[in-house]
Amino acid sequence: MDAALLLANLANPPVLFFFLGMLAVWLRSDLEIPQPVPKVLAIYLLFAIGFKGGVELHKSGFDSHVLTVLGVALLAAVAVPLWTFFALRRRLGVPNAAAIAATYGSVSAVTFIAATSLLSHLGVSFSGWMVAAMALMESPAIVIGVVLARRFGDESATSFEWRELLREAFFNGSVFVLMGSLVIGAITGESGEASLAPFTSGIFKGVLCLFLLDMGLVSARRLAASREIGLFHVGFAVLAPLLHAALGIAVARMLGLAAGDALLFTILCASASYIAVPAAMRFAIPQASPGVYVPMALALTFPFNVLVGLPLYLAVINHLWK
Amino acid sequence: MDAALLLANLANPPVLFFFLGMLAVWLRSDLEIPQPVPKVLAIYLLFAIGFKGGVELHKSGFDSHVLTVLGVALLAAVAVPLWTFFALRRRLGVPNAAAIAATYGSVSAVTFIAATSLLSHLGVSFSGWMVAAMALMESPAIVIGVVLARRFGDESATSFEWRELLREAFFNGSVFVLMGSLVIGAITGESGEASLAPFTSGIFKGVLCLFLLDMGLVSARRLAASREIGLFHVGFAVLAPLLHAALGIAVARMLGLAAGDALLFTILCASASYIAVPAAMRFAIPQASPGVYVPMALALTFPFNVLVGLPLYLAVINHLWK
Amino acid sequence: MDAALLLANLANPPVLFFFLGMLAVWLRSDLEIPQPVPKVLAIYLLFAIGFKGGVELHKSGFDSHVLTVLGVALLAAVAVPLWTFFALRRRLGVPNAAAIAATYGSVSAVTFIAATSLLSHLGVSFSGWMVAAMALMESPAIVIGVVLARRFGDESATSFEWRELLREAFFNGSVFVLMGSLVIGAITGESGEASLAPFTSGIFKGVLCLFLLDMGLVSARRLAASREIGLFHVGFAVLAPLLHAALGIAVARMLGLAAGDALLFTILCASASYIAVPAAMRFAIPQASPGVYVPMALALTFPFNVLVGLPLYLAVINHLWK
Amino acid sequence: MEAVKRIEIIIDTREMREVCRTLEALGVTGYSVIRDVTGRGDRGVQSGDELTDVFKNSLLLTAAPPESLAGIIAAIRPILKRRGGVCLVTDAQWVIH
Amino acid sequence: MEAVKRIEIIIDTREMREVCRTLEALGVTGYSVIRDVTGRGDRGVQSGDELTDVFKNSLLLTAAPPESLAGIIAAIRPILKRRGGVCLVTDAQWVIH
Amino acid sequence: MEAVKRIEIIIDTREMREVCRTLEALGVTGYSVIRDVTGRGDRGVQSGDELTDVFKNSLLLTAAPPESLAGIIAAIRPILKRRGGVCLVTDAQWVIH
Ligand SMILES: Nc1ncnc2c1ncn2[C@@H]1O[C@H](COP(=O)(O)O)[C@@H](O)[C@H]1O
Ligand SMILES: Nc1ncnc2c1ncn2[C@@H]1O[C@H](COP(=O)(O)O)[C@@H](O)[C@H]1O
Ligand SMILES: Nc1ncnc2c1ncn2[C@@H]1O[C@H](COP(=O)(O)O)[C@@H](O)[C@H]1O
Ligand code: NA
Ligand code: NA
Ligand code: NA
Repeated sequence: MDAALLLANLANPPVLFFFLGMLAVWLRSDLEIPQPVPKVLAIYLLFAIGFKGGVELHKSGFDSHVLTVLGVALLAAVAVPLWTFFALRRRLGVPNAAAIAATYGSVSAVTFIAATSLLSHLGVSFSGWMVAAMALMESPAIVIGVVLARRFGDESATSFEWRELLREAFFNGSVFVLMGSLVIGAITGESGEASLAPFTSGIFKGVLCLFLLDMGLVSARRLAASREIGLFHVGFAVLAPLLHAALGIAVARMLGLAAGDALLFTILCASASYIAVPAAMRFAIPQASPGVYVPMALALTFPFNVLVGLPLYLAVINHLWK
Repeated sequence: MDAALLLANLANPPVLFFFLGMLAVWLRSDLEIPQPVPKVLAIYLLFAIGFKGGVELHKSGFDSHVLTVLGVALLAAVAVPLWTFFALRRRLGVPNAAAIAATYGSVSAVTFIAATSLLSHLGVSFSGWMVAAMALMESPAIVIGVVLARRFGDESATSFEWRELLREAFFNGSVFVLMGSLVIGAITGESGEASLAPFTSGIFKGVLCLFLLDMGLVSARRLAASREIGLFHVGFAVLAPLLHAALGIAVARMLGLAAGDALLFTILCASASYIAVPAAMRFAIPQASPGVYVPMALALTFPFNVLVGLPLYLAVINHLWK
Repeated sequence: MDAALLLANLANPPVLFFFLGMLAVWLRSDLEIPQPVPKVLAIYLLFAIGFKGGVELHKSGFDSHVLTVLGVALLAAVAVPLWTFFALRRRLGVPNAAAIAATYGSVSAVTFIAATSLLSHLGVSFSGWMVAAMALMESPAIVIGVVLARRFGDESATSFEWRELLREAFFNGSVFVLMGSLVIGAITGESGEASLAPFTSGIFKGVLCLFLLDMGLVSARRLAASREIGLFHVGFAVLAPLLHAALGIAVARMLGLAAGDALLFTILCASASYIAVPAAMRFAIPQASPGVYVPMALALTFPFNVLVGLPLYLAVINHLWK
Repeated sequence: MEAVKRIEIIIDTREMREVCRTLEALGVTGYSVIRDVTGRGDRGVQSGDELTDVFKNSLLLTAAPPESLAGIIAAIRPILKRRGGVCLVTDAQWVIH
Repeated sequence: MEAVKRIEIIIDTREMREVCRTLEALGVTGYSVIRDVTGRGDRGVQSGDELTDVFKNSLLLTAAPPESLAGIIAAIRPILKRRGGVCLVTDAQWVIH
Repeated sequence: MEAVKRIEIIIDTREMREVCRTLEALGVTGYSVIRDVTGRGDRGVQSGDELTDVFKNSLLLTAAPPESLAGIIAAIRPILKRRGGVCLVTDAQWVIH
């Protein structure tokens, strides 16, 4: 069961292209997808997934089930950074613990998209409005991380304006595009969907392949260059997603989510942010080392989730749900 | 009627994304579509619309109706800069008046595309060969603006070669791609259309959304930064399109254009150029202030036409035509 | 027959856009497709053609016919640089002869893609696995060129590590993407094909048009700027593809290839590399002049093959095969 | 030609806006910015290949009259202290036009 | 090492071609150009985010023998006068190879 | 402020990795790289419009203590000899923070 799913995941083109990117770095190929194209591909993916999620929301509406799930997702985005911070504080110091807490409390949109791609690949249905849960879970951990850093750390060292931080947390480019596309999708509904489908759905999986090829390149490069990463960090970067996934699965079961939605909820808990969070941390907790929290999320947790985590979590869900 | 059309326009995804881009600047999000990607998106849009127009021309041929409309379009592109120059000369001085005359005499391809998108959204048909009218109206105003600046201004100050100017007016990148694609579309006809349709039609509206997101960002930024713009300029930037649209509608009525074509002809008259013209003006009339004529076209007239003008002009046309 | 095919080739949109790009340079338009977008378009094309080839290979499998053709392709990639080197050595000196040998021994993926586009345009079928032949023919000529330069030239002048060179030859970005996509296509087969088709097939021809527009620009610019190119180089750049094509057609006939595959095999022999090879030559044979071997391949042989060669070779094949 | 100080500041792309605001507040009316600069320094490698502008630098160049140098440095130094980066000063001649 | 003048010209991207032609006409055989430079100067902000190269600068750098400096400045100054931009000159050492 | 040597190396983009490795081996811990530089020199025009990084230069800038200059030049010169490119050295002041 497990092995079959693992294979099915590995035979999904986006995952294969991710692996191809990592291979390119290991074989020291000079392959690159030059900037700023990957940035625009990321905007495209957020645009497409946000828009499609908005259209789904238009169809389903905000019933009590949807609202409950969104509320619980928000709670998870508050709980994860809190426990993470207190678990790491002794060992890594307040600034790094706070930054890692924010990183793992927030979510990785690309991992979420990889999860939807796996579900489509396997023909498992899921609710488009789970994108709204993702959008809600991006920002809170940033604010919590900074509050913790100031409360328990050297307050004078974090000189910044709250206005700036809140803007960074809630209006940074990726959150903004995702949220905006979600709202536009919800406004335009089926008519918008029909006219945009070739762009937002037709070429989606192909663009995802190209983007994951780049992600494979970048994450393997970052892994090779990460000198500040020790065994403890590696352990955390692999165990934290497993733990968060276990909790996510338990909560999803209690909420009565269907298998597809359960996987999406689980991956939101288990993934770590390497886009929105680092930008905010660099600005608000400059004493924390980006050479630690970025490679943990980007070069360890992300590949782990994409290559191993997704099929594993789904196997567990399939086992429990049936 | 008016309000319904206004709402229909505002519910069209490209317009919503344009607004989202402006919102991002007002909320001080760091969202951006990094250059040079927007440049390439613009080339794509010109390529697609030119090609499709050429295919239509291949189908319809140049009958006397088409030729008449093209001839009148050319006349409009000569008349608008002439009256604009003499209206503004006293108040703004010869160089700025000439540059603004060229700006408003030429056309905005993106506004034209937004108009076709509104028509498709509403299911109103239009003739693909109107693209040829747009192509014809891009360049003449540039030449007229420069002639006026030299005739009435300080001739010694405009030292440049005519060869260079004509090349700038007729062979600048955007005119060239539009014209070239038009010709290629006309050569290849239906067979070319079939093989390119997923690219030129399928993903077109989606790319337009992304592009207008960027246009919203840039035009809101330009509005915020425009310190040389006074009330007079704002008034002109809103009233000129209204006046030119009224004239355009009158002419379209006399020509017996169908409603869709009438809107396209109207928007060609009412729109102002912020791509081809500024490049030429900077070069040929360096005494004119780009800080005036660019924000007028890009940050005032363009959003006005896209958000308010298009549904307004169409409402008037619908009213008169029925 | 010949003339009809020439016209059919010239009416194929990608070829027309290539010509449009050249025209832009001749008319001194400022049109450009700004970097790094063309680089990413090239990656897209290699990705798409590699993936589709891999899927075909998945369907057909490696039967003895396929293996024979691949083996002969490899032989051709060894034979062409050998004779080229000895033919040019006297006249151009060892380093330039070796670099040109590598250039003409390797292949141009874009020319290959243009050939598939011509075949689709004419409705002639071809085997997707010919892409594997192209992938095999990219690298050997590089190694052979360098071996010849060292064997017959000043060995001390070519100080480099073999490891680096082999990596450059076999793992450079374009070879890597092509090979990787081929393998991924072969792994995922029909299921992958279905989900990626709108990206790899739907928009393919449109992207090819845009890319060839850029190739037209670059190759015309390079032609205008090439001061080191003499009549001898021009002669070689036109006669070599004719000769190699003749040999290719003869071999294809002996192998019993179908007409479409015969054209692809022929164009692999007749085309010259301007992507993978220059990078390797610059590094491994720095005494050779990139101002010679790059314009020969990019500004002479490439346009010759695309505009004249392809229809000519196909006319001969059609004549012989029927 | 006029003697000026050529001041070059390399710093995180995300901090560049603050640097520009600081300079403008000091009355600097002319400067140029190169946005895509990678590098290596005390805070590690800035490889510029990420999706955000974290790990990317920008370079600002301004030619300023010698008497304004002290003020500029006093204003820039705290930013560099907090955010990293370098500031180099060279003597140059400005071609008056 | 050889003493040279390090000349830096920042000007509209669209004017850069003319600058290069002018330098080549003077016999300058080596220069480098950085194309995407934003900035602020007498003629306002050049933000580089537009669809055309209007509102974008380029930077040209050339190391030239001291004796050629006067000629270069004389040729460049009228362009700067007409089109704006700056030209800075620094003393530098060229590493001969 | 501290007196430093401002060293600027313009070379093929593909050679830049070797230059960086060389500098790091000499203990240089800080440098900046601008990747997209076109130019013209003894080996012709580098127009930067190709699909590979052939025909494109990069510029490296490093501020180094004066005593390390000789070592850096000795290490860089052979690369320039083999691969072309230029290296300029200017006196500068480093703003200590
Ligand atoms: N010695 C140096 N010379 C040139 N650039 C430097 C130097 N040191 C640091 N930098 C640049 O400044 C950025 C930030 O430096 P740091 O704060 O020391 O990490 C680096 O990424 C480099 O781009
Ligand atoms: N003092 C300065 N230092 C550095 N760059 C400058 C300075 N003044 C102007 N520039 C650059 O030159 C461009 C044109 O200047 P201007 O013609 O004064 O608007 C500006 O956009 C800046 O990029
Ligand atoms: N005198 C110079 N000043 C500035 N840059 C130069 C100069 N000479 C050469 N370069 C740059 O160095 C690159 C390689 O030079 P070369 O090896 O002489 O062809 C050129 O493409 C230019 O970008
Ligand atoms: Na998480
Ligand atoms: Na107009
Ligand atoms: Na060949």
